[in-house]
Amino acid sequence: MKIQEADAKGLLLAQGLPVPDWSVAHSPAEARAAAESILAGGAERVVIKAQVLVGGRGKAGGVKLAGTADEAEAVAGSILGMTIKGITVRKVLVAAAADIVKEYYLSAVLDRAARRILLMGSAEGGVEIEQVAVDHPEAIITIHADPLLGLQDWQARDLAFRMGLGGHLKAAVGVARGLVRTMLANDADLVEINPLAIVRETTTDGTIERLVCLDAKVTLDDSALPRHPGLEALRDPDEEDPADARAREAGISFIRLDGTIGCMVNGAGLAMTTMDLVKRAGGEPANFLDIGGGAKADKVATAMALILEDPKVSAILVNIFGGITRGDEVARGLIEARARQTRSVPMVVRIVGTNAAEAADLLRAAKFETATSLDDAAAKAVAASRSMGTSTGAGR
Amino acid sequence: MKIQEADAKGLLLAQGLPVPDWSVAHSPAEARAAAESILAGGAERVVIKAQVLVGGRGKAGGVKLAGTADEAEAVAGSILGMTIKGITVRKVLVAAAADIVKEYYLSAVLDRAARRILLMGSAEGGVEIEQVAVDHPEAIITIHADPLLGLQDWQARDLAFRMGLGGHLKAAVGVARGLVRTMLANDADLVEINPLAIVRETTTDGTIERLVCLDAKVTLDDSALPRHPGLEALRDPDEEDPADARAREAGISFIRLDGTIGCMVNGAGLAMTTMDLVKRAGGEPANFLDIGGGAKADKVATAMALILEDPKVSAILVNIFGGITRGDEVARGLIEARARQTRSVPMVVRIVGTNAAEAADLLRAAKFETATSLDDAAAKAVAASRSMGTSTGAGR
Amino acid sequence: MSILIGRDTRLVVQGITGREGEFHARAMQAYGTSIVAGMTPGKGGQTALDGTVPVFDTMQAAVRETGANTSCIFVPAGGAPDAILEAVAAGIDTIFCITEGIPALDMVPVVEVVRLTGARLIGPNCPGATSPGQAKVGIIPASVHREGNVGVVSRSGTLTYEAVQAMTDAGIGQSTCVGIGGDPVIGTTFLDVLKLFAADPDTRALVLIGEIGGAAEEEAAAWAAEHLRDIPKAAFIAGRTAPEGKRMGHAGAIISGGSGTAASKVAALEAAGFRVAGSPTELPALLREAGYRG
Amino acid sequence: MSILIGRDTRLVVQGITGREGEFHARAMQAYGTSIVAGMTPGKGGQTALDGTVPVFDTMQAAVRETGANTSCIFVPAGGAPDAILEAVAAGIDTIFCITEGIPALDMVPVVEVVRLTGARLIGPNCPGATSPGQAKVGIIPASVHREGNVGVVSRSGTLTYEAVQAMTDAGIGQSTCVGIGGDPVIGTTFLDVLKLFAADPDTRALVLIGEIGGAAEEEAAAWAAEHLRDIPKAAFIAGRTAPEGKRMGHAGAIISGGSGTAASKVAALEAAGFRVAGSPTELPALLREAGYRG
Repeated sequence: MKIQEADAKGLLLAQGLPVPDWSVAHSPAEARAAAESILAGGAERVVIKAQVLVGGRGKAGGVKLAGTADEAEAVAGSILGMTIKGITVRKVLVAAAADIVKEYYLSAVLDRAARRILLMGSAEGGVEIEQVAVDHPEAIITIHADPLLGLQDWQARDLAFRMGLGGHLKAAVGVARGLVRTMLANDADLVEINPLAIVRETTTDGTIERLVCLDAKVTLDDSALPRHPGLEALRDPDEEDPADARAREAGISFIRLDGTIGCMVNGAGLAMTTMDLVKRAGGEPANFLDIGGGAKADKVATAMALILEDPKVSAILVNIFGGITRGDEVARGLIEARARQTRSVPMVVRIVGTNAAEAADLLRAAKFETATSLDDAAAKAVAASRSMGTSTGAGR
Repeated sequence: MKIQEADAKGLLLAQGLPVPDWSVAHSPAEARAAAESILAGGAERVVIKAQVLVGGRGKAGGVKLAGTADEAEAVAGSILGMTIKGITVRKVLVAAAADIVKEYYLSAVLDRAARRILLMGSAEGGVEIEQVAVDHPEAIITIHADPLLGLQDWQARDLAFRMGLGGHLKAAVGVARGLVRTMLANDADLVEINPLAIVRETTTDGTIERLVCLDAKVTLDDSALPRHPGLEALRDPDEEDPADARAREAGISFIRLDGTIGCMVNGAGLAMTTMDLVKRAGGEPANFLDIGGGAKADKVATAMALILEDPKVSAILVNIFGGITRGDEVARGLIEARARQTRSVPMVVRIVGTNAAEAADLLRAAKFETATSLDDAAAKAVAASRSMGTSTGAGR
Repeated sequence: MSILIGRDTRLVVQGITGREGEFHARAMQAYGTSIVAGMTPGKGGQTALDGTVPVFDTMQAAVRETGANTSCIFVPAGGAPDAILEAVAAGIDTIFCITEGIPALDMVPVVEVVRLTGARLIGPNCPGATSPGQAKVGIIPASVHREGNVGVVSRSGTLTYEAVQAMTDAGIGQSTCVGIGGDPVIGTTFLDVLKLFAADPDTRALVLIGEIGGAAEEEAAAWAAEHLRDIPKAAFIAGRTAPEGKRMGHAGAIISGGSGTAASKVAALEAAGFRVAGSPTELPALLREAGYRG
Repeated sequence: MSILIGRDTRLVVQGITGREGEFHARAMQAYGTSIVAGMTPGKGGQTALDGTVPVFDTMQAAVRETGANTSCIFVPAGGAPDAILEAVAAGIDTIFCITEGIPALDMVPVVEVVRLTGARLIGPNCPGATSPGQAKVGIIPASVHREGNVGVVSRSGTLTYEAVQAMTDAGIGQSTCVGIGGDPVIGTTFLDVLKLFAADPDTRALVLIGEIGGAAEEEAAAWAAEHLRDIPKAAFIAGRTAPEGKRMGHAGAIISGGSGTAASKVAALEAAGFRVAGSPTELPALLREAGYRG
């Protein structure tokens, strides 16, 4: 699960990391009030950043500076409501604009291949790390936290020295350890600071330089959310498709795509394979849908409803290889779902494995079109979609 | 550092362990008030326990029951002020008397030989574990917490089953893990629950049995106290000899003994050896005193003052083998201390190792009696004590 | 012969008294797997599977009393990492963890301990393994198998069944089928399994079933290119048409940048001599084309 | 020959720019120890000991640039466990930790990591070791030593100096003197050192200096009884007159029950063929009585 920058900063702050103050504004007026307070505190300018869960908001014009409260209100007004990669901006973060001396990149990520937490740092901060990886791979410093002891101080120092942060050693060690702590405390897959920056600050004792986290990106391990009830609240309903939310609540993996053939499959690998075969047969999948293991009739009905909500869907392919999942349960769910459905779409059903015979009896009685091989099922679904496609095409 | 039962219970409670409520009373009136509140809460009797840092308080009459507030006041009055193994009781713990079904023993201790945390449990609780170890060693169940992962749940379950706590598995696992957590959170050498007890409790739903910690003993690692400022406050000034406190503040290891020859040595092993040789030469050491490494003149002066405070001391043996410690620094400290001292006691000084020659010059100029070998020094000190012993003996 | 499990397997089922554990234990026993013990804390002294299997409170007791050497874990996600560590400490050689939904970071220290002790963990979130005619551990439906000499390794669940069924239907039997699991942090990789197959005299051909995401297939292919040159090999990669940047279920199939794509996996496998199928149903024909005569 | 340190020792001093670190590094260098590097985070690029020793920010760099194989740690207690782990990770074989006051529980995972990696840690809270005429690592005063063939092992600091000085005064030299440290959790025990001495052809007699508390002396004696029968052996145990139940400094000498007493240690050592001295000054004579002719 991705969370917004402001929430990610909150998690970092809770682990004692140096994150400058921020406010979240849902309207230009709120942004103006936040800016007024920040400017009154001595800041010369404020930065206003769109809060969306997609990258590239800077390029899209979602990050802007303002020198006065008036300007902040206007800038916030221009950002709120804009669309970035299909997401409507509904809130902005307002913070004092930092006087940046130098920008760095630092992240902690679960390295699946090494089966350890990987710390990744670079003196080339503020730009996309993927681009740095392509242009200057040698500029990326990596170190694996010990799988049993966690990140050791010496590892953090080593990273800091190699990133060129030897002059801010203690602070850099604190940030590196804090990232890992944030990761472990919240079961995050990724905790990323970009930029981590040395900024100039004016205090009563004069100008000082310190290391601060200017941006933050955290993604959470969905499997661990049940044990972090507080984190579930950070899910942003503004950015979640209502269909996604329903799928999630039903325990279904669902991703809407652009094609016309709805797919209902058990198992992620088999679901992708089914999509591949639909495409191979000349069709386009309308979705990825994995009903998971041991799915019961009501889950099947929910899955069917999710597929049928998409007006583009002109045929449905059900492919179930029963292991834990019992074929007859799925068949019953399909029959029930069809009884309730308002839109008539051709359906090709293939159920093999556990209780396949019982399923076949039920499906035959209910007059479903069935298939035995997966290739055959894909071909039949594509053919059905084509015949429907003509009619719906005519209807448009 | 040992801490009182009530403080130990506080540390357990902070880690979520099941510890029944308690109060601490410094006077019979306070004990009465506590008992009144506990009896009003539905308890049939209260237990009143002397808070002293020595074992065997039960046998000594320091633990008693009371059925009424009057009785509690009287019992507290009889315990407060009593002397247990030389310690005057200045406070008591007051709690509801538990309805005990069965008592167990459970502790977590640092096992130096194995270099791991050892969990030790027994179904023979409520008695001294040392006695169980002698009478029924097979009744003691041990398991080492993993040195990298800590105590695993399966280890705690294994311990619980073998202790006969399978009927309270979840609670027993919670307590075992809690002991290790308490140990790690506070840098304790030992966390002991004796008895850990299954008690019968009456609730609105009827009678239930649950596992609770009825007593608690915690000793803390002195080396780690600097990083636990809150724990230093648990040191009980009532039970610490003022000389011990001064020694501790000066960084000196000091233990008063019954003999007549004061010893000032650098290094614990050498200090014990010096005591051994004093005894071998026919004398009795008045103390163990290790001034530590790199001792400066002022520390030497403090050590001298500690030794001279003991009226039994009739001779002093100073034995310094300079390594980090510089002999001339010690010699200067001795000269300074002698100038200030009000009581005249013969002193034999042996300084070898680093800067021994400079030390010898200083001591010669100041007319100290010196010795070169340790055996010789011990013999001279015993002889000096004997000649003094006659005179002080006559003076009594 | 076979890998991981076979006639010598003496299985203990951790969580045998749970609904899932009991259901699948029964199926394993029906297949002929020697289930010597069950383990559920607090149920020690009872029996399972109609009195045929003694249940123990601890793995230590289960191993001591029955000589179990393999375990299969059906414990819920919260307790599964602990169950793995208990199996390791009790001296179990081969541990299958079927449990899904274990938080990934919980597995980081566990796989390290497994590595340090030299035990083998398959999974978590894996369907288990079957050595047809000898033993079946996990949840792969017995009906898909046939005795033979092709080693199958896959990171998917039902896709594995599909592929194995296709082979069986075509008369091609398997030495062992292994599902390594699709979680982010797993105990045994494609490469590990290929090494085991390479050392098994009864495995005379290989089928690898991969997915988009990660580089485990590429890593395995690189090793196979060097060490498994002379053995017929076929493969299938799921997700060729999955759009970039979309997460396809918790198999963890994420495409990022140029690595982990179906194209890169197919290329690596083909370079290593695998014939890569466009559909699982093509695998039998490709094996035959590659020279397999089983 | 010698054990732990010798002519091949290439030493890196961790914390070389601190007061203690610099003072003792200078003494070690003066003794002839080859100090190839110093290490203090943030002081990388500087030099120490009058320009003779390069200082590095990390142990990795120190080892890479200088081939250091041994380290000596003078880092404060808060950072010392990390310093040990850094030395281990950098590939140092032999690590002496002089630092005192490290919380005991901090050392539990550290000694386990050291054990798992096969490195050797001496200490913490130890005075170090000297192989007279070859190298000195730590804080034992150089003046007490003399070249020879007696191996000395002790858990005390100044008591070791006393005993070694007595031997030197009597004309008996040492192969290596090792102070293992008096902390609750240490890396190397009496037994470990005896095993090293047993394998050293130039060690022809042994002196063990123990203290009350624990059972490390008894454990070492039991091994010596079997494996070191034919070598002259003498010992001294401090604390014969210490009252029970009193804690004598942080050497951790606690007497509890019947174990760890001076009497039990003396008995175990005598049973193993050690001649046990009543005073450190008697050690030379006892060695000669035991047949030592060095």
